[in-house]
Amino acid sequence: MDIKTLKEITKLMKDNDLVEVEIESDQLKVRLKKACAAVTQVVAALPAAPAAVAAPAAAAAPAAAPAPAGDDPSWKKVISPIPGTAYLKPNPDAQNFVGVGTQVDENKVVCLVEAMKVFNEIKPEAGIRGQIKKVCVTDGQPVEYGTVLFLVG
Amino acid sequence: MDIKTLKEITKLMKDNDLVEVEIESDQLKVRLKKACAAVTQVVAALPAAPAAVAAPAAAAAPAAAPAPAGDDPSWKKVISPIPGTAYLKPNPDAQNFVGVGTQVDENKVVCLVEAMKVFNEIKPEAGIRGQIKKVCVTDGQPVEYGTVLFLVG
Amino acid sequence: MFKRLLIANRGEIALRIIKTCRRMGIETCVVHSTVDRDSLPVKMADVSICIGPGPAKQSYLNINNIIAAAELADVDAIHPGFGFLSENSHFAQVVRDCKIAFVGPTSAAMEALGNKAKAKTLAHAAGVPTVPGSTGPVASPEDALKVAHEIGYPVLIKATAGGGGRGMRVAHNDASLVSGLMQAQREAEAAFGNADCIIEAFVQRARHIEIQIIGDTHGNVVALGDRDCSTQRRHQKLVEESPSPVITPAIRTSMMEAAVKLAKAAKYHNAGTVEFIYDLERQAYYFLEMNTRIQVEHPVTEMCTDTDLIRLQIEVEAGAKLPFSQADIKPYGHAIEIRVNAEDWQNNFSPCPGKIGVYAAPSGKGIRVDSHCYAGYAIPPNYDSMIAKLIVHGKDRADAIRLLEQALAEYLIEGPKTTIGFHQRLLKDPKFLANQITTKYIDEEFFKLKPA
Amino acid sequence: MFKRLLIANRGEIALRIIKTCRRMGIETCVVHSTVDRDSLPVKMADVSICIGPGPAKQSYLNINNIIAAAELADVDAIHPGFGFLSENSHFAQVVRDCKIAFVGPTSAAMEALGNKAKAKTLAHAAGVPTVPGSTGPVASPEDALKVAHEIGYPVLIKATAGGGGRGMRVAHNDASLVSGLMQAQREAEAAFGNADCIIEAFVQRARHIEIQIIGDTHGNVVALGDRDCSTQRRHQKLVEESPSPVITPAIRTSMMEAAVKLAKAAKYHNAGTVEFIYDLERQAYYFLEMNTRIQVEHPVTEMCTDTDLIRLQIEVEAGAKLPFSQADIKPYGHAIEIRVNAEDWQNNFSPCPGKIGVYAAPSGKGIRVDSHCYAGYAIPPNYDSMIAKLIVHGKDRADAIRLLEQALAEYLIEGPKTTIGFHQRLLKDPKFLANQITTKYIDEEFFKLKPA
Repeated sequence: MDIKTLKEITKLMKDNDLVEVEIESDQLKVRLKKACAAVTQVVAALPAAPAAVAAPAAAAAPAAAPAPAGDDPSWKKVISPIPGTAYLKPNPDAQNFVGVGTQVDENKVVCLVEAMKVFNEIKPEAGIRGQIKKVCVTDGQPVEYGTVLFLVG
Repeated sequence: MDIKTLKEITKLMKDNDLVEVEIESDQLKVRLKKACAAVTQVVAALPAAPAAVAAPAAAAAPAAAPAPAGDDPSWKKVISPIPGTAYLKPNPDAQNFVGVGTQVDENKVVCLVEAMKVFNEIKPEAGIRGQIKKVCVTDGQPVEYGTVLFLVG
Repeated sequence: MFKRLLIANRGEIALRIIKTCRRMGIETCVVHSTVDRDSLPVKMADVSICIGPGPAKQSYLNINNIIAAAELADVDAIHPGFGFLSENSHFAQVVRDCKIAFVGPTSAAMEALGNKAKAKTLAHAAGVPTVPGSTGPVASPEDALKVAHEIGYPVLIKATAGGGGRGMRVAHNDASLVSGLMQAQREAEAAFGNADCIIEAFVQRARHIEIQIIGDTHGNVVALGDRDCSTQRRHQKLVEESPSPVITPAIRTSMMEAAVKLAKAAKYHNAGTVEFIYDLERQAYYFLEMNTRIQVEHPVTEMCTDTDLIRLQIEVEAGAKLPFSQADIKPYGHAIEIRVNAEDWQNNFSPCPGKIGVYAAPSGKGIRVDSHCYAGYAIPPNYDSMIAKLIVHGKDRADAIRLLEQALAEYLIEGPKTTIGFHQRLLKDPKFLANQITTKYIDEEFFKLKPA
Repeated sequence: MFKRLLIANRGEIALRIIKTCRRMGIETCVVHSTVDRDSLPVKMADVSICIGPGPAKQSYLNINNIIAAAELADVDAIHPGFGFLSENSHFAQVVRDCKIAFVGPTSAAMEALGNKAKAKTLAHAAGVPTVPGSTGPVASPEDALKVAHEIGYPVLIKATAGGGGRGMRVAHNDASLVSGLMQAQREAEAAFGNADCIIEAFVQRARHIEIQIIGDTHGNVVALGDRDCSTQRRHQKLVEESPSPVITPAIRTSMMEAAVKLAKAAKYHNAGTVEFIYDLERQAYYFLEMNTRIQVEHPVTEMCTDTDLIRLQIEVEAGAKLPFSQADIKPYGHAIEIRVNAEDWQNNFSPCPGKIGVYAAPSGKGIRVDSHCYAGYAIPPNYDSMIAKLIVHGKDRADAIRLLEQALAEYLIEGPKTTIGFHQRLLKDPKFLANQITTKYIDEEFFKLKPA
């Protein structure tokens, strides 16, 4: 691994708010850790729902959580613009709007987020186009502003 | 991995606020870790003398201050074992006990620290022997426990 | 009582509401922007929901997302705090239309009292003193003289079409009134195409004194004493104290009665503050405006009356009757609140957002600190610069000032510049200590004096 | 008054002393070990001097280096705080020999009262009740019976050569006393080669109640009320309150008089605490020991009497007369102090040193937090595990408990485990609430009960 690659990784960390990166291959193991880890770790150590398991919001994934290992940092995020309940299909009997591999762009409805009895059609932001690489929510899951719904690459 | 690469990595750490970098390969394992950045910076931001310039202790250099650039990290420190006033010579008209280049060991008096009218003879700790590389205090300077008096290499 | 309450606010007041809810056994849901993710209210609430990015317009003012969050969290009440949507009657209506209790007055009362001109008319009708003057434009110099003789000099000649200080002049006697009026009319005609001028009492030396009221939904309204907020900079309150050290008990009682009268006239319930301007020369008070929400300085009243205003707000909204009558309210001691802001007070109070290093707040008998800050907390640049409200309660004003001096000396904040130094200098200012300041003092005199 | 005072201590009490010195206009110099370099007292003192590495023996107990620091900083007084050298009469003497004022009693008074046996003799001579019993070893069963009939059952048979619970047995009537004495003498002879046994009243159900006193150098001594510290675990105080909820006003007055009598007999000045054991069955108190220094729980007394004990300590040491007489002391309300320690209370209270993440202490009327901790502070493993003392002051005990519950619910400490949970459970314990506990309650019963 050369300095150029390391620089790219640190830029990646900066851009994506990562505090720690660990890369391990047969030949090499690299671990990068950013300052301010203390507070971030404290936050991460908090249960996602500090109380009231019954609260619907409790299940909402904290948007700031680092992307799980295996995700390509170059993938673009499709986030929820509103708190509500995410639905992956237009009605219970229908097929999902999209799945891993579906080609999407800013005109493609990828899911619904229901809030105040209104089903909001969610489309990728302008400029995001590519294949769905990952579906990050389950059907019927409560989401908040910023919750990552899909990764597109 | 050569020094140039290491230097580049440390620059990278500095520029990107990294506190820990670990690189491991078949041939090599490198781990760089920065001091507890947050707290250290806060302390460094404090004025050396929080108040009362007249207070003799105010002038005492904080022992925890990082060694200024240029010092070889392998040099051993001779520290003051007691708060008091450091004197570099046995009496005002005399020569200094030691200077840069003087060969010292645990039997050599390097300075006096006066406390409670008692002039304590300071000798390097057992195991420290070599040449005085740096005189870190001035004659008559107040010192506290841990203040670095000399660097020996 | 409510089961779960959503707080449509952030920072210190969000935390303040959470604390009272905990005491009441009400679960809390706090909404927050992305930049407030690590804030203390988010950590302390039972549930937190992100409603948008940093800019308030897209988060704390985003009615749509807040209502969506309220539905998602299944709350039965919303507390708006102060600022943001707290005086937005449309928001209050939307909340109530969703069958969620809004902790605040009705939209109608908010509109009636939130608009300055409407409120003044209502106050006048209810017999609450407003700034005396001509009922409309004066027809002639004789008319103007008649009004001036009624209300006494100095008077203000004000072009009805003017504003922001333009088309205003002061007259101190008959001669300057007659010539001033003619000049003012000429100027107004030229500048605004409308020569109409009114005559009003000119308050040369003013104190800002306000009355805290609380009403229930059964028609009861009680005044909880006064607060003097005359230490202001560019109309921003810097210090609030209770009781006002410049008015007599009789005037205080009269102001409290006036405030209750106004609230009853508007069928007002929940917490509110009736602001008055107090004319030090005429020793008279005039209605200024009403704030239809809880205020930043409410702890001053809480300290002197042993009440929890947030609790009362929630209780009356749930339908409870006020637990006291006017006769039960006997404020005691002297309370002062100062605002510790992340501002460079020696450089025009310019905001200094940023990360707090070491943070140690004072504590002790008679000392209260309302703050959402902690060591390591980064004050975001998106919102106000308040670090904490420091409130003290002593036997009398001298005792409270002594406590405040101690508390300020103990307050340790590393990182951003703060207004602690300003307050320390203020507490040594002879005019502040002797209650000789007016609302213009900080702007016009304080910084010209050499510190003692 | 002193110009500059050196604090030979660390942590919360060092900060507490700095705060009072600031109020008094006295400069402070704090000594510290290398591990306390980033501590709040070091940041807040005017001058700080490092006196040695982490282990207390080489720093906070290093008399030589502390005196050297005092000379270097040119101080005219030393406050020892509590713990460390605070009850070391040799240290007090060295300080005074250096012409530096020692904020505490004379070495002679410290020695007379610091030694348990000497203190008991002195108390007895001064007419202060001590645990009743035989004046020496009992010669015969008849002697033992006579003593027992005088003091009443139950009695304790105690081998004079025994200790630590060995060679002790309880007798509840004549028969068990006679047989018990014989057995005890036989066992003592076998175990220690000395059959001597004494007979003492056995206090089955005890409360620990202490009297705070303060004396000046002019012979005046005043008692500042009592503190009940019966909630203990392995003789460590967990909760302290004032006034004691189990004694009558008459007994309290009698205890206060006894404490003053003892202090005067020892020519004691400065702050001190006279500890008594209170026998719930006999409704009588007995002198236990005296602490010749300020105590951890002194804020409890400060809250009820509106005093600053650290200030009084410094003032009397500077030669001032006490600013009040016994008649002026009228404690009011009810205060409770609990200790928030970095300990895993569910795992034998094992210490949990380490770094504090988020830290937000409660604040409000009647709430006081004495703490040196802050977010980001790493509690070093070298010293005690105290994070904070949380003190509340309410109208009465119920009010204080309510305040304490609120304050505990608001206390946010991330990082080390704390004893907050223990106190929350204690505040729900029916026996604690009903004042039915003894000093053995936590050790013997509390943890066997299911939490409510």
